[in-house]
Amino acid sequence: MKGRPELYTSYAQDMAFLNTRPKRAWMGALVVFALLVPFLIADDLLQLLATGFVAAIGAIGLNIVTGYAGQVSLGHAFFLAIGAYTGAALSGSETGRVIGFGITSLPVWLLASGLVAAFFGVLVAPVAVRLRGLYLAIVTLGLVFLGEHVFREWTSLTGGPGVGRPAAVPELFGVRLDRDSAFFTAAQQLYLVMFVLLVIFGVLARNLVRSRVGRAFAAVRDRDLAASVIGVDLTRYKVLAFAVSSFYAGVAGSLLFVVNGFVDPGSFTLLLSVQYIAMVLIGGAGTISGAVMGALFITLLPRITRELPAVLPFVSGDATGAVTVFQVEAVLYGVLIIMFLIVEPRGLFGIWVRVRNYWRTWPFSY
Amino acid sequence: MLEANNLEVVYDDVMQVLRGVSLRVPKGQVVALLGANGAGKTTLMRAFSGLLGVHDGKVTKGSITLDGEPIHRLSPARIADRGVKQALEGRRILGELTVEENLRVGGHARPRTLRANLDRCYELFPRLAERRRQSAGYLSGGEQQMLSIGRALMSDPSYLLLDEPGLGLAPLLVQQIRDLVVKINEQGTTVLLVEQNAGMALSIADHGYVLETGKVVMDKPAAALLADDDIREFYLGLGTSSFRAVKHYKRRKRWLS
Amino acid sequence: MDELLQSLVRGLGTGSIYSLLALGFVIIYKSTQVISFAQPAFMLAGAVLVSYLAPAVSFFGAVAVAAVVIAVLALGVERTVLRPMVGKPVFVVAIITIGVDVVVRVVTNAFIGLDVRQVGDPWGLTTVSLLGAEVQQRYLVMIGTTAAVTVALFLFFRYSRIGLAMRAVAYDQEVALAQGISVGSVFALSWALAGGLAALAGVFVATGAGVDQQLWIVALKALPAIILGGLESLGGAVVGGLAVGVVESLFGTYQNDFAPWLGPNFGLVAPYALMLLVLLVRPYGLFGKKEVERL
Amino acid sequence: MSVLEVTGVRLAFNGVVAVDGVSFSVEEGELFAVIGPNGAGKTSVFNVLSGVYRPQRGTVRFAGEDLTGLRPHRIAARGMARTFQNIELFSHLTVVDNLMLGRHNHMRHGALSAFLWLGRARREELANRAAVEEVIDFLELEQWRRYPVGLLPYGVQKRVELGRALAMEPKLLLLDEPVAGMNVEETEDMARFILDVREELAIPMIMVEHDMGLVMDLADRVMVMDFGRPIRTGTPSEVQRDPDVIRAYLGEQHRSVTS
Amino acid sequence: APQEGAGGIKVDFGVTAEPCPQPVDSSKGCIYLGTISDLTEGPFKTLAVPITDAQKAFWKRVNDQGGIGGYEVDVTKYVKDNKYNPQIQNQVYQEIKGNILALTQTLGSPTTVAILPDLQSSNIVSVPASWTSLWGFEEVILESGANYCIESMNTVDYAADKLGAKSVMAVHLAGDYGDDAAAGAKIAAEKRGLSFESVTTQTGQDNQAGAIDAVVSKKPDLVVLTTGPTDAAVIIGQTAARGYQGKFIGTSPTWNPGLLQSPAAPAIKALYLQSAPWKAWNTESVGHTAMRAGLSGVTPNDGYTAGWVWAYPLKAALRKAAENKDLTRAGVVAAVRQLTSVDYEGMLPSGAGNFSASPQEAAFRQTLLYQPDEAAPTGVSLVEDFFTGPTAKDFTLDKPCYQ
Ligand SMILES: Nc1ncnc2c1ncn2[C@@H]1O[C@H](COP(=O)(O)OP(=O)(O)OP(=O)(O)O)[C@@H](O)[C@H]1O
Ligand SMILES: Nc1ncnc2c1ncn2[C@@H]1O[C@H](COP(=O)(O)OP(=O)(O)OP(=O)(O)O)[C@@H](O)[C@H]1O
Ligand SMILES: CC(C)C[C@H](N)C(=O)O
Ligand SMILES: [Mg+2]
Ligand SMILES: [Mg+2]
Repeated sequence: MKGRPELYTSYAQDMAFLNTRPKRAWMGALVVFALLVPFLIADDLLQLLATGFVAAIGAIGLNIVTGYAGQVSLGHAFFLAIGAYTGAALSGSETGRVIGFGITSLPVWLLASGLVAAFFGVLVAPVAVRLRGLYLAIVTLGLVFLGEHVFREWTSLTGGPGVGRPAAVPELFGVRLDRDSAFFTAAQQLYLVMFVLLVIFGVLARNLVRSRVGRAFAAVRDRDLAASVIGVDLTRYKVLAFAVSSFYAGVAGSLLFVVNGFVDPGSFTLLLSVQYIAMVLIGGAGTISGAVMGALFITLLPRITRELPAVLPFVSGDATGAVTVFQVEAVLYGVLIIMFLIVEPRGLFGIWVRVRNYWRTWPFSY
Repeated sequence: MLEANNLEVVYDDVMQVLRGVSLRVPKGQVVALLGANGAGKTTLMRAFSGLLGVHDGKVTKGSITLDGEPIHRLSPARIADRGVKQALEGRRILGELTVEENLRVGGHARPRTLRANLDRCYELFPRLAERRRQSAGYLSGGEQQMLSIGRALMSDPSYLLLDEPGLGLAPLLVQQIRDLVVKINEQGTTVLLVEQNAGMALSIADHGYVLETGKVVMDKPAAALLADDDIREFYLGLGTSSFRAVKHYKRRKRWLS
Repeated sequence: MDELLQSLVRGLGTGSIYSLLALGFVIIYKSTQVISFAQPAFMLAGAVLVSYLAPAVSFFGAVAVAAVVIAVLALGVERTVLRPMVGKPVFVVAIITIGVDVVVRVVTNAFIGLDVRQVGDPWGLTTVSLLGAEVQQRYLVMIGTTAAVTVALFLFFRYSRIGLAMRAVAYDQEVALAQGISVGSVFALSWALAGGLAALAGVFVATGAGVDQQLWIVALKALPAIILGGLESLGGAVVGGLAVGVVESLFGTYQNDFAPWLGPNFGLVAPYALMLLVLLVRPYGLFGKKEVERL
Repeated sequence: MSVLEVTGVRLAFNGVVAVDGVSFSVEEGELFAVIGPNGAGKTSVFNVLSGVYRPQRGTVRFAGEDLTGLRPHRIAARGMARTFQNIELFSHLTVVDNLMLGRHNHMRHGALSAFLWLGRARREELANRAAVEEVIDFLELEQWRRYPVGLLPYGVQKRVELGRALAMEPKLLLLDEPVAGMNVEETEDMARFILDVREELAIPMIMVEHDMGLVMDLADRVMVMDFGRPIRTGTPSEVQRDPDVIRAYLGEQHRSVTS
Repeated sequence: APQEGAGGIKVDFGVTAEPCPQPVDSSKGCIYLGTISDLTEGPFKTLAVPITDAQKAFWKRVNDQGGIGGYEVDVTKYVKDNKYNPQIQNQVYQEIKGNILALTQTLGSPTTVAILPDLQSSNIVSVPASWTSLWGFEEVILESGANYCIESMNTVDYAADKLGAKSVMAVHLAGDYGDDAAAGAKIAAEKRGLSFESVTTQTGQDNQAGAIDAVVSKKPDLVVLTTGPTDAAVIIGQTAARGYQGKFIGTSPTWNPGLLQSPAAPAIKALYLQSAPWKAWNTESVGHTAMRAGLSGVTPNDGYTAGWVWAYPLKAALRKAAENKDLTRAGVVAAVRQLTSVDYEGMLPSGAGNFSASPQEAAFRQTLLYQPDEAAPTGVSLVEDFFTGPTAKDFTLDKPCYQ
């Protein structure tokens, strides 16, 4: 097939995961690059990236229910919390103050966290499927507030607010990933593991959304009445979307604090939910790679804004002047999000599409 | 007189849709605008009513004038104030509002004559009067179309741009719309009419334009167009006697070219 | 009985603050279908502004000026960052309002300084006797003000074309434009109104103890309120706000005796529980209309 | 045996009677048309058939089974497909995906096997993709395959909608104003496709349409409705001459144009 | 790997031969200390900013006085905002970790706990801005003054002895700050045979209904308050308005001079006392005088006092390490262990700052009480000088109180 690389000879080829040669090449290059990164940059950045990868898993989950199935959920923080505490309680050790079961094997608690969260997702879904748009959004937000209350009070699970408990203990094949080993630093290990997990969960999600199930989600999102008339069971798919999304949230939640080693029940607030929504929107709703980009962007943004004032001549590095560098950072965070969405409401993915289209039609504009 | 002069319109900064269109809608006339799907008829109407912006469209060249004054830089609200009013394609009724509220929205620019206009509307479409308190979203397709036309009339426009008013209407009603256009035209409203039912449109128009891929390809008095062979075949469908007789090869023709 | 009455009045008092906030949310929602998360920042800014102005121009003068200034600020925000987003997906716009909130709040915080600031209201914590119960004056003022604002808004929307225009804009901006409605003015008006209401609410919150950085959190109480009431209903916003206030207050007074097992301070999340229950029965809130849908 | 038997259906929305006393049946291979003034209740009949509305009275029997009150997706699963008066495509999805959605009920795999894209999921996706390509071929949609349908011209969208219904391999096809808003050429195309469906696939159809030329030309039988009630059912030529039908629906001029 | 620095002192991280960014004597090297504080949006900003300012002045004075073992100290280059959020704390900590020798401030307990394992394994000595009883048990932590737990014991003892209190209620925020104080109050109440109740509350002016109702309905003689200042003002003002006449004694974070202008001021003046770990701004002592000189022009605030006092032990540890010729991180930890007392220049009594003994022996157990006073610069004047109540005196501190 030389010279005509994009001539498909079977539907299998056409429907393959990476169906064009440039896609395969880019993806391959990206993976190789990502695997090299831990040997090139400092540990604190690696930790941040590892957190970003985990956030990306969570964002993919939110994107499934919100971006694909169109059910806007502000309840993600709640499901993240369930995952975080399932993982922490299963793998942690009993200390008299908090419960723990000492099952430290990562795959075990990871899966369990996902499943428990998915269970709660299915539990709330019947209420959720009756609602639309902002009603749904704010009701799921109610979940976050009620959850906060429970996590505040259930101190034997969470350690209580302001005290917290150790996060899940990551052990894989007998190796504690959060401790430096003979070959790698803890940050490198965590980075690699989170990256591999992201690839796995990303591919799984990608498979899901290009299947019958994913199309049904999209149909429910675009026009649910019409979807039901062509044979899509609305309730079933809405519930399923919640379940899958909360499974991802559970998985992400259990991993999210591993890098820090510490979970505070005060972490699971409206703000956290909003950050995930922002990841999905900034990345571009309804795309897996968008969710990943959005998650990395939001995770790295504070770091970027912390570096930025250094290049702005008018702010001193002083912590306590009239205008402090920290105020500038905080304002920049807001301003960057605003500017970004004004310039490209379709998100990072939209920028990518624009760039691609530009090169495709280059040098002809109209 | 409403005029487009050598008008070019581009969407999204890249898609050029109108390529130098000039068109005149003299005061007091009915002008018909024909053209295949995607020719740019709606785009031209949007240019007149100032609604291009909503669709990321821009006038890149040429101008639109109302009685000689350029208006293509004005906001839609200002243009509407001057009496140019577009009845949007595809009904676009406000489904959550009641029928009457929809009509009142249509009369936004003419609060003083609201009552009288409402009455006139209900008189034209008794069906709407029956449904006045109902959410407009529940109306049948044709009822929504009536509402859309009624809403456009609510502001006593001096230039009315009707985009496919006959879509989805029963034959009897299409006749009524036709009569309606004639009547409001007689009452002094100038009409620019886009209609797939070319026979209907030309039968009441003074003048007709044919638009193809963004260019005016024909521009004649309506009667002359009605007599034109090409128009008869491609726009009036008078070539074929029965759909059953349409041959497969004819179906295929487009993809072969 | 006294206890119940006092608890109710307190609930209605704080509830009326929530109502003012909820009205702001609903007004913006009605015209743009966006929940503006910038409301908390405007509320804080309003209170801070009054704390600066009150010594100079008296409390009432300060409130008037602050409401106007915040309205103008909100209008400015609408012009600069929201206007380019007309017609863009509402959730994207909502996230933008979060960005606005961050910026306005950080800047406002810088003006709070190290000391808790005071708004200098004339009521303090003085109480009056009402039906035999001791009730704080300021709660009565809040209830009265909210009632007046509600009536004014109601009349405005009822008798001006703007109310209907707002709904038209919210539903379909292109259609509204085609009817000669100036979408920009409608947006500007709704943001300005909402900003002014937020400022007023902020001042009321601050009459208790003063203005600190955390004052904005109160604004979140408006969320269950608007859902309870139904997103598009002004009346619903008021009722929802009052309901949230009363529920909180009653739980504060009685929960320890009747339902300690719910955990301390359950009253603070009780509005959310109430909201869930209401929506189970009425998916569009108490006064919301069912979404129109047909094939 | 009739494919579809509707008896005594009544549907009202708090006070507004949309459909009342509607009975009819559709035979194997028949093209049955429903016409009537705007708001007569034609679309409402379709909505009752496909389960969007539940009638207050009357029954719908489809292939010998009572469907009354079943939820839409269940009815779809039994082989009833339809198109919509106002295009109801999933506008962000491509033509292929829209058609694949039509095949939703021909696949069984769930989320778990979809995640892995192995075994059943993969097999089903491939097999159904092949089926979809046949529809694409049938309706000559090749060149639009990968476009999000929202970007396609109106006439093509109508065709995609027909395609989605055909992809369901229905036992009965409901067409709600298939040529509304189309120009002469597109109308001819659509007419041809409808005839092909009938001739090559032998699917019985019910069609609602205001284009009398099309209806009178294609339909085997026509039911005329007014104010929710059937006023006349018969062959096109019978119906066309009926004075009630002319008064309520066709108008005087019509006769002169079509006959 | 450790290197040989100026004057034969061993150094590793955060110590450079190059001078500090704003050196007093540019021939000296520089010791970098990190600050992680709540500087913009978090709930403790109004304390955090003066603390940070005071420490800047404190170390400036140290440099003016000749620095430490041939080095000067910089606390301005590595300052980070944690927004009182443990996750952000960890991120910014990781950012500056490689460049600092120790942390002169890490504000808040949950935030500090979030990085504690790393502090331990990296030997980074840290000064927390908070007073929980956990700190006594941590080697790398340099705490000052009585912790919340002990302070509340003293508060209860005082109320029992001087005010005749028979019933005590702890109204507190959830978390170690409030929980620690509540635990101490409970221990004291039990010991003294007083009835005790604990009520948790949350920050937010409209979130105090539960606490207010609890106080009004139970009418305890003493309320031990551990909240933020506006919360405290709401609780005191509203309970008083509803007829409550008992006493409130709040920890230092419950106070802000601005409350004296608030509507609750009359109630606060009548019902409120502040417990404090050390003496207020306007006290006459060497340390206080130096502090006021170093911070001329600021609006007095006891946040400054706290920041200044907290810095002494770290200065002592660095001095000791420099004497030991080992300014490596491990060297500083070792030096901490050798500190039997710290010279607080009169801001805390002698004997304070013992880091070489067990928590039980080393814990500082004295508290002061202040009352609102419009005439005083920070709005409070002394009512009870350093004292240790009987409960605190006998208490065995063998684990953090709140655990
Ligand atoms: N918002 C838009 N962005 C980009 N392209 C557009 C937009 N709106 C229309 N177009 C393109 O412009 C061309 C002309 O469209 P227009 O709607 O004006 O045609 P029309 O003659 O009204 O067609 P129809 O008969 O289908 O209504 C079409 O090719 C269409 O795809
Ligand atoms: N969900 C609903 N709620 C209230 N009224 C409705 C609803 N659906 C339909 N109607 C009413 O029922 C009547 C019949 O509507 P239907 O859509 O069936 O008409 P139709 O015959 O399809 O007309 P058209 O040819 O204009 O599409 C209309 O008057 C409409 O207003
Ligand atoms: C700054 C301090 C008042 C912080 C609070 N004590 C805490 O432990 O978190
Ligand atoms: Mg058009
Ligand atoms: Mg219909």
